[in-house]
Amino acid sequence: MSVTTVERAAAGEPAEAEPSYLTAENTISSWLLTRDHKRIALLFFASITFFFFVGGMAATLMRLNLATPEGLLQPAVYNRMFTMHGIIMVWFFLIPSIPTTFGNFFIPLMIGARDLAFPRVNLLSWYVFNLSGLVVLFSLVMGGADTGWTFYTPLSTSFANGYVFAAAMAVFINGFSSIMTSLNFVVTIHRLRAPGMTWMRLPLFVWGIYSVSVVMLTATPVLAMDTFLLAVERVIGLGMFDPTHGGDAILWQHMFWFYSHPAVYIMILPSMGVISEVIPCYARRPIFGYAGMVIALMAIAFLSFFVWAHHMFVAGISIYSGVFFSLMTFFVAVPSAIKVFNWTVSLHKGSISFDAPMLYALGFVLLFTVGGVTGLMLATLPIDVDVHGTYFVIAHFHYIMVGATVSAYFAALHYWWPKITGRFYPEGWARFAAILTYVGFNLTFFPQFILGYLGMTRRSYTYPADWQSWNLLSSAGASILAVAYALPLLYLGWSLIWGRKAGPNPWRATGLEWALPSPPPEHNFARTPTVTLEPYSYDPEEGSFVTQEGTSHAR
Amino acid sequence: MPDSAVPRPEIQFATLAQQGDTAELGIWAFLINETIFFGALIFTYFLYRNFYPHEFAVAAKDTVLWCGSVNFLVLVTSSLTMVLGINAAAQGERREMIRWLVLTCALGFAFLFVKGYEYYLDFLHKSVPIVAYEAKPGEGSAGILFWVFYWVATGLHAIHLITGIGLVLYMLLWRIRRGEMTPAYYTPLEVIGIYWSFVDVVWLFLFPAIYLVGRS
Amino acid sequence: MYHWIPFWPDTAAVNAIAVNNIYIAELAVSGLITLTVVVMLLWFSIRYRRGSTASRANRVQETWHFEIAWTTATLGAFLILFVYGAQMYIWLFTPPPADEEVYVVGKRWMWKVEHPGGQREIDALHVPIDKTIRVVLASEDVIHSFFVPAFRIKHDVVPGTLETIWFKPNKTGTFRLACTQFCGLQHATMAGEVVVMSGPDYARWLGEQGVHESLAEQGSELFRAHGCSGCHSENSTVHAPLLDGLYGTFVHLQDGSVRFADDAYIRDCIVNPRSFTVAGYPPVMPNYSGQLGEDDLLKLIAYIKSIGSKRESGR
Amino acid sequence: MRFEVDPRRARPLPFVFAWAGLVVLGGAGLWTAFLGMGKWAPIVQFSIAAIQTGVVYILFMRLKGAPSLKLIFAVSGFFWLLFLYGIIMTDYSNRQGWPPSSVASPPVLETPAATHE
Repeated sequence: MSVTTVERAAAGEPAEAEPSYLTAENTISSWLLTRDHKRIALLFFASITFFFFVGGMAATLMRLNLATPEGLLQPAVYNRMFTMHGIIMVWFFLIPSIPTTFGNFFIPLMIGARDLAFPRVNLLSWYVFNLSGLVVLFSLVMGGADTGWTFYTPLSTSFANGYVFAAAMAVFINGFSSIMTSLNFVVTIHRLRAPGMTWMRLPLFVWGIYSVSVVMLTATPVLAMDTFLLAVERVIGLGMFDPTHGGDAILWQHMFWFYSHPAVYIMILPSMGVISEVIPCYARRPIFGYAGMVIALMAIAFLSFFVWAHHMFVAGISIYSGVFFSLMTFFVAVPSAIKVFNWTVSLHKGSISFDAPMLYALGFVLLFTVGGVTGLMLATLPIDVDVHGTYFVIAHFHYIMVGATVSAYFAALHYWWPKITGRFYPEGWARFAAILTYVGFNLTFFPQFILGYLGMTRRSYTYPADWQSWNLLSSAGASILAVAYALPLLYLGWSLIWGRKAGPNPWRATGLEWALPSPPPEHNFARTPTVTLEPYSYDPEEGSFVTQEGTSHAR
Repeated sequence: MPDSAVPRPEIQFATLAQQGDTAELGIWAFLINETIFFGALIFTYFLYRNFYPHEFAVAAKDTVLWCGSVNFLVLVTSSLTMVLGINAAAQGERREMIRWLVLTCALGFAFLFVKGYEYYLDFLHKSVPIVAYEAKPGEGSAGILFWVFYWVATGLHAIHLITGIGLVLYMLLWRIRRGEMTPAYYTPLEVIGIYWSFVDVVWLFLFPAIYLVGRS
Repeated sequence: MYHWIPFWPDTAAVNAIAVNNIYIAELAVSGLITLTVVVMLLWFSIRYRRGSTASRANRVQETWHFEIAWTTATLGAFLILFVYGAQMYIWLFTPPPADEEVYVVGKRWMWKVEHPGGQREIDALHVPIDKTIRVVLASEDVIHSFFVPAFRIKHDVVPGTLETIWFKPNKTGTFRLACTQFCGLQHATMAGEVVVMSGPDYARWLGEQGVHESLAEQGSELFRAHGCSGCHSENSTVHAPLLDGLYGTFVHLQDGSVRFADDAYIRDCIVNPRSFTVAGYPPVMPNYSGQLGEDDLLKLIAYIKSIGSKRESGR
Repeated sequence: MRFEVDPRRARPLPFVFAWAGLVVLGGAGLWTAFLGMGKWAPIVQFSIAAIQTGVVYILFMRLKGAPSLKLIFAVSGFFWLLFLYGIIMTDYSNRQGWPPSSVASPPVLETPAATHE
């Protein structure tokens, strides 16, 4: 039912003869009107990289301001900066990051399909994403919103005086892009798998994207309705969240976090998929507990819907509700812990080489662990009561969302760079950047745990002078981190022209995507592959491996 | 019908049947999302109706019951004509298919017409928050929440219906005229029919939520 | 008792000691988990690096025993933490009988404090040591969050509702008071101090404030000025419930439900009377939302509370 | 030109019956609004809406005879709404002083020992 078998009529030619997707056509309209998932992935990559640096710019200003208690920016400017940093980083970088780029590029390749199920919808998704990006940039250029990325009512509806309407609309429109992309992935993974590619043979990256798509598809509409009602209330001055008319200001938070808590998992699940690809490849052994990893992914996706009010323990919700959400939060931590243990044990009896993607992946595991255990602390009710809204929370979610997710993003970028461009990246520089990221990140965010427990509140442009040393340390770390994040842009750009040419399978990996030439031809597979094996058939003893369609490669 | 009119499957599909099946799955995935979108809105309604039953009942007395009921009938009937149109497409009855689809479109426009007239009556009754609103005795300050819901819900529903009409017109004026809807492949119509019926379902819930509260 | 720990915040209340204990327990568990991962990661990375001669034979094939083992282990540990935390949360968020009560109103960008005796302060809160202090929180505009790091307590202040929290300071001194919910331009400066004083010092401080009217007396004046007394009195022609002795009782409402008459209930009744028509009374009370500020509401509540307790003590 | 008509698309009669049923159910809903059923009215009316939805989904939207995956997709939207409704209500159903018209769980009862020092 769910399987395609295509023997294209003119499939006699060897695959190498077909031009790659990069060179097939070279007009501007061939890019802007393309239906090729690989080209759309690159379009998304361009948009997302742009927004990453816009959001990063805002973060730089914030850290500059916080280097001294007196600050550098006007309070109004600082408030707008952290709001725009949050909005841009969450909706314009983290949520679309891995799914729209590597998901778009590699899902069809990994399941042996020629394209996503709805290529036009995929392209439309990119245009809608850019439209919402224009709206958010408009809001930013006009002066930005000053509500925090969470838009808590009634501050956002009646009291804030920035461009809240534009920012909320940007989020609303952005939701359509998420929905279109995730819908495409769900249907594609259900319907376009190659023969033999059963569910338990899917690479874990595909599972990661599948679980995240399900979450996006079911959580985004609630946020859409929520921001829509917010926009209505902002424009007409009264509405569903208006306490002066008997509305409940906390309802906004419920509906917001119904989306935005799963959104945290939207950011982390694809990264987990990436790490599950990278670690077996560089450890040269099968992933430890494939089925457990799949169950854990789906369990996280499912449980993520039951934990949202842990953002609201002190918001005035019923205490019984608080207890329930705390319990569910502990539950969702269990599959996350399983994944960490499985990744770690996946190194056991491997034959590990420490290339840049592997360094990023190991960094991911460590940072995710720290983010995870502090998440455990935040799930514990009395500690959350204490540190809620302080830098402890900031540090915690940056460990997950920046430490872990962005590390995974860079791991994926380096791991698949030869496949996407056909060129190697410079290994030495990449290792240096990976280590620099890890050092800079910890230096930036670990002091914030201490600041948080000391009681430094988030979203404050100033702080008591006796906390300056920690803040200065954090700002210093941020400058290292900025270099570490900008560095790949330079050497990857360099490698586009001067990089060494890569063969089809430079890492000797097992996925179907490596069976294609690098860069892949326009329509991927000339002949639909038949899958005979589960993924990750590496053998550390022999140094050999078997790709998923059954070709074995000796050392 | 000339053979060239039968479309070939797109590059990522093996057969037309697979393409059609996938498209239908796509619209169902989209409806998951739509269900939750409207469901979240109706949740806010349930919540506030639960908190302020008296205020809601008083405020909702001014809704125009006959408009809502006529529109219920119109929309349910349009769902039927849509289905009959697709049946005709499946049987290759081109003329009949066009007739039913035109009727569907007309019913869609009739709904919008009645809705527009109802909006006009609401304006006369001073039920438009901010623009023209007068709190009725007994509805307190919470009664206006009902009217905010009313405008948001009916407005969003109307936008969905307009989209549906646009899609049917696109079929009539473009795809069908070019002879692309054949018994071998009429999935676009099938997909639009599913969407159209969903818009109908939304109204099934809005009808009691808006018009029946506060009668009796 | 926690002073020897570096980078540790002030601990100045009974609540804070409890939170400190659970925090230390969690730090230990977290440290253990992190350490396990780091040690395993480093050990495997070094031992099984490419080119090392360690044997790769007999790799674990049956993985599920291990997974079951650490699933149950983590689940068990987490459940213990959960129970420990949950019972403490319920304790923290269920105000015990109070020795002292203060009203705090959040307003952009200050904390207005009103003591029952009528003493008022801005951005400062004076409390006596070793007494259970109950804080009733209200907001005039947006959501604020009342946070005293040294007491480890925090609660959001949501417009439209009243929230109650408590603490019991056990150390004199001056501690930071902050707002942790972003509330607009000067959110960062919406801070103040909590001054914990010894009993006699506190009594002296109260006396020095030069106040003539207690909060309840001010409320009583408002009660008359807004015409409440026209209906809610024994010789009124309008059939309205008497409010003497109301506070702290259960009220039967028209729609058959029963409500406990606490601060929040009285506030709801004033701003949205139609939803709280008392059984046996006509729904005639006008709506006062928008006419009374949050501090006026608190004064009225203090007044209604005072006639409640007067009646009781008189009985 | 030969083709096979999808058997579910061959006869109009089931759809006409379904339509009639929907109209009758809608009329019944309208009728209940005037019976003065009090708090039962919304329950009855929304149950009717749910039945109507079932009819539309199964017949008009062709869920009858569809592969089970489509059925799962169709139901999962409502399934997720259950989470939204149900879990938010864990808060509203026993929040202190909220909702305004139901029994709030009584807090530890005390009247302040004295309002004046």
